[in-house]
Amino acid sequence: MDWIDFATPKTISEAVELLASKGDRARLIAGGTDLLVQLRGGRRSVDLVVDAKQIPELNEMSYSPQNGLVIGAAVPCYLIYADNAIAEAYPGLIDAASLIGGIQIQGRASLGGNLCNAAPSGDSIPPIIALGGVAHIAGSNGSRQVAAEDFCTGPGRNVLQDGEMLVSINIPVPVAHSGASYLRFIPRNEMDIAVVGVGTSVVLDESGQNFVSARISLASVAPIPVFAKEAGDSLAGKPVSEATIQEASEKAIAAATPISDMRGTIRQRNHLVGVLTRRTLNIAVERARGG
Amino acid sequence: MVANIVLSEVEYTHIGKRPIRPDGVDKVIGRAQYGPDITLKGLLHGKVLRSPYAHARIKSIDTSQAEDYPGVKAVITAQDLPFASLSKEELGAGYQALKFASDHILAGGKVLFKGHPVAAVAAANPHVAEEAAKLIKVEYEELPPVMSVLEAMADGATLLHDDLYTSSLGETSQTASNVAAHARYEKGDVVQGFDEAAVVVEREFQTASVHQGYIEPHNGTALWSADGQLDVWCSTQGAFTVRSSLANVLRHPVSKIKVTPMEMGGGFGGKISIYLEPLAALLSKKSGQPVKLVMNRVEVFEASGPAAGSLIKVKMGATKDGKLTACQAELALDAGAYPGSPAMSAAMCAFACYDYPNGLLDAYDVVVNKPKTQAYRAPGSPQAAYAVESVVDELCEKLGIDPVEFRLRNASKEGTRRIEGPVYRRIGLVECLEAARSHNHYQTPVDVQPSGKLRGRGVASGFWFNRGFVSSCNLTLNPDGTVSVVMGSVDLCGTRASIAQQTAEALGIAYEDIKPSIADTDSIGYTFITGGSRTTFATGLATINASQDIKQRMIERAAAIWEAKVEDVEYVDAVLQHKSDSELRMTFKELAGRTLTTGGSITAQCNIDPPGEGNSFAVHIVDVEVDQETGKVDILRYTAIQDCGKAVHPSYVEGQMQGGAAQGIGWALNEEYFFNGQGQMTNSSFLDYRMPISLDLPMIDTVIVEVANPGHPYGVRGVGETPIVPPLAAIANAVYQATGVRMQSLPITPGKVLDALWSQNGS
Amino acid sequence: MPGPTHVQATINGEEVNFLCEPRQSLLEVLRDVLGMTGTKEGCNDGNCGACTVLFDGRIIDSCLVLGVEIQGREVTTIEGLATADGLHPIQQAFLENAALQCGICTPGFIVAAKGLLDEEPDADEGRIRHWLAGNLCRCTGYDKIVRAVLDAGEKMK
Amino acid sequence: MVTVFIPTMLQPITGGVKQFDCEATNLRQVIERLDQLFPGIKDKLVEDGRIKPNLAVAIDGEVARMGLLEKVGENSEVHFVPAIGGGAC
Repeated sequence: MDWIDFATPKTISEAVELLASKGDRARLIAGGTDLLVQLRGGRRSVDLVVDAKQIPELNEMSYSPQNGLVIGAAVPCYLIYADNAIAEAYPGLIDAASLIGGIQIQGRASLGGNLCNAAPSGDSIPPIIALGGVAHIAGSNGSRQVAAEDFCTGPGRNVLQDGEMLVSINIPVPVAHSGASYLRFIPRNEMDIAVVGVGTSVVLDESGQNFVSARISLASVAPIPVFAKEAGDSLAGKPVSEATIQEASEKAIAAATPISDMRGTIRQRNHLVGVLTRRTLNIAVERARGG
Repeated sequence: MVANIVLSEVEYTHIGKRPIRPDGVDKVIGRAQYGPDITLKGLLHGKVLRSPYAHARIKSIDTSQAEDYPGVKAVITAQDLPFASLSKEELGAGYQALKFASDHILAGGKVLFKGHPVAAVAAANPHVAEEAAKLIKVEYEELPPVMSVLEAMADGATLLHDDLYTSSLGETSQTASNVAAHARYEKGDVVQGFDEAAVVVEREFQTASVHQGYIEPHNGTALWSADGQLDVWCSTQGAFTVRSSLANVLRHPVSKIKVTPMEMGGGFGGKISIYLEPLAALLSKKSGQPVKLVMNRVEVFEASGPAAGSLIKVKMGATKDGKLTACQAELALDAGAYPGSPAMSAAMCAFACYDYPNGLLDAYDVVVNKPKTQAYRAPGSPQAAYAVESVVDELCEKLGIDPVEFRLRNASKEGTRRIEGPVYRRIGLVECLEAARSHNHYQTPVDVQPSGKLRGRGVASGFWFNRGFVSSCNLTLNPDGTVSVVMGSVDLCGTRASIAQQTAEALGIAYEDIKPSIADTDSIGYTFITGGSRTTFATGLATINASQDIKQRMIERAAAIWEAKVEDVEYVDAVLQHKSDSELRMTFKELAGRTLTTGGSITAQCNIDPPGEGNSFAVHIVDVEVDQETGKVDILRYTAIQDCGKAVHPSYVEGQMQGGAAQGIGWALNEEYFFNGQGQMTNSSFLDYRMPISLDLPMIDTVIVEVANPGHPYGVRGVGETPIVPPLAAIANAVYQATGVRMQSLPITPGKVLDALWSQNGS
Repeated sequence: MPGPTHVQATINGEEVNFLCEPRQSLLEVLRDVLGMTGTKEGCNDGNCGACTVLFDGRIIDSCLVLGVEIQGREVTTIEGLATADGLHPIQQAFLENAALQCGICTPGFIVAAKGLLDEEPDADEGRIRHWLAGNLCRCTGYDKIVRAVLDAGEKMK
Repeated sequence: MVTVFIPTMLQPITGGVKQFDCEATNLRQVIERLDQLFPGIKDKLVEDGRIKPNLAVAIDGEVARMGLLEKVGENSEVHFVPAIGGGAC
């Protein structure tokens, strides 16, 4: 690995200053599970690594039924799924947090890092999008908010400008009769990259028989995680049925633009989008019904 | 729950028991010294510059910037290998073999696979070495890569080597070719045999390149002293093989090379060849300091030997009542960049489980632009068994005969003549098949899954020769009555225990009183690699023989002490006693305590190349579940049955069977080298080269069938390799039963299963 | 290029001071700087678990942590499990169950198992297989490893 | 008499003869007898006074350890088989 400098700022402003001083030659590190591999493999090169773990805001994790969930960008996955209140309120997010890497990786990797890494296959991104997550960004020109679905701009690229950093991901309060789910397809049973991943969230009416709204997001079927808005919208106001779910699955397939590579073919991936959309919607519905 | 069953014929005091291995404590506390753990005063670290291309001519190499880089102590290229300065005339008949060996270590004129070493650097630390390696400028002229045996064998194919000719048992082709060798074996008349068949099945199968996947990367550390003495430390299956390979490519006398084998983090056949050792040696020679090189995982995948990919055609015919009439196969195995695929052993193994009147085998060793193939657990046999056992399954289906019953009707047994000529001695295939038939797993129907997922069961058998080869050991009787056993066999997975048990059995003393250790090449007689399922058999025999010698010397010593005749003293259950005078009696330990004052130490040694290795057979049963929506195959239940002769340490025998099965499961389902259009491997990590993880496997039940090998006093057969042979076909057969599609290409990935299901449904 | 950084941490219960370059991983620091070679390198990219250590009680891959990141923190390696009184129950269970063959993955498995059993000695086969999914073993097929962890769990209750 | 089995690929030299009986006490003599009857066959089997590296000779099912010096018994069977490399665990 090439030489790097390492800095441990204690505040956001200190971190922003450090990042701004080096432009694209600086990178924030939370778990480091992606960045160190990229640096070692020569796929990324930086001069300065800025540690996110000493900055209080980046380590915040709070949930309240009033304000929803705030997950600091450096909070490792295991802390999220170890929190019973969060696990109960956001099972769709837990689906993803508990399958990123193995237990060792989950001891370090953060959802913020997963989002910033902006891999098309990033497992936590579809559920964050499906749950209406928002990225809170700090930078030399102040802070801003970006919807999760707008955060990734290309493979390994995101909206962060030089000198900007992700502070936290905020996820709204789950409304009554809502449920979410994330599933990915991999050839092994863990420790793998999604051939396809699908995150869905649904809101049902009081009877639990009709969709009020739904959001669907897909991984590994485009250069960035896909927000399949039309697929989710197609369910709004419709009854929960095989036919409506099938229709949404087909719309999800339409939103996918996969390529063929060593992990899967276009045909296989489109097919899996359909299968996983159906499966995740069924799980989300079940969870929304309190199952 | 059925777990591990041992079907034992004979019981012994130590053999067949499950003591704690002698090297166990060091390995569970992290003290054991593996190859990469070594450190020496003034140690430098090396880095290899490798070819980014699968096939290219090297036009020039400029190392000047790397040499000038601060911290760099030495830079080498192929010009530093002795081959560069030797003429064809000087080398004579050995020219081509040395050219291949030398070029494999550091590319001369051409690079023949992505990852082929081109240069190497030694520096104060690995990061500096890596930075400097990037400063070496290499100009390449790209050539089209040849990636499959079909391409390589086609007329007008691009040639990897201008000077490679097809050798066919001494006959050599007139024109250069990518086919390095062709062998043919036959018996009877296959044409007539197929005429007599009621059912004939003919199919073609392909398997991808797969890697042994040992967790410890290749490593080598060397110190070349000013007097020409070369000391090497490395992880290898055979220190003497490393020594002779180094002597060959470095043109350095064997007597000036000492190889110390370190603990070994897995080999499976892949740690026999040298890679880094000669580079470390040359860098040390140039820098005057010790140099260590360790591959990273990408290098292990891209530049150490995978197992051969294969293209195999099989045709088999049987009568209505299920008797085989003819067996024919054509096997092409890719050797990678240099000749040496296990095509011939694949051919010899192909129909080894069957007794058939007519047979014809053609085997081809073919070079392609992949890393040079190395041995991987029963080299060639899994690929061949995948093809043959799939065809057998189809024959059974067509004939309506139970697959175990069919195999029993045609099973090889004592007296069956193999196609290459020799006749089997006592073997245990029939016993394995019978154990399979009566096993709870086979007797229990595959339960149907209510969720609608498809389930099926598959069976397959497998064979490996097992071998003897040369082993050496030195035994020393210590004054406290323990016995040190020094051997040349590297311990891959518990052979210190299995050797100690045999020595204890032979001497009649406690297992704990045997102290096994492994010596460097200066300290013990030549010993062949740990591999070929030979160590417990051959090195075990060496220690048994040496133990007899120890006993005899103890008898002589007791006779001297008692002033008795040697022939009047006997050794019974570790007690020395006079045959007629019951007063004259001494325990093993008592005599040991008196050795230093009655003439000195008692030692014995043995160097053997034993005949009598026992062939090994296995039968595996697997239940799978296939998700027809995703194409994913899950293993529900797995049972491995094998004739192990006498299992010396049943726990480690079971471990071999379970580990081999797990590797076979990986080979069957997910493992493969992906190459892009330029012949570059694209999945060279443990993330994308998907070996089974703990969640992918169930407990693997075993049945050890003990059909004693008459060639060993305790009936030991080798066990390590056969377990990887049956899983590929067993799983393919199970997938067929579940889905109705025959998977004729490995691995059986979810994508392939989906494609097959879609074409079955016509959608 | 500035010089190496001074780091102070607690390793296996003892305060340790060392110098390292920021680019050096914790794995490199343990092996090359501190001479603690019990922690093994299998892949250097977090996919084999051979370098597993406990980091403030939580298992992590030491190849994916920088040496400088352990400033002020606690690390436990395989060398820290056995005491003068003897082996840790997990180590003993690995020996008795023949749960190691070549042994290169063994330290990682034992440390990972400790991370589990310290919290959940009752972990069942499914939980153990899930917990150990990040540790590759190529020799055993995991059967005897899983049995050893079950056995150790019994002893640690 | 020792029975020698001629490999398929050498049968062109023997004019299709598949089996050959001779008197011999070791492998060197077997090959000399063969070569007397089928000139040129020795060159296919032996190089620099040794069995060729890719070849092994099985005598009564045992691979010859002593090369050309390997003893053959009165009723031995001699087969020329491919040399098999070692795999491993």
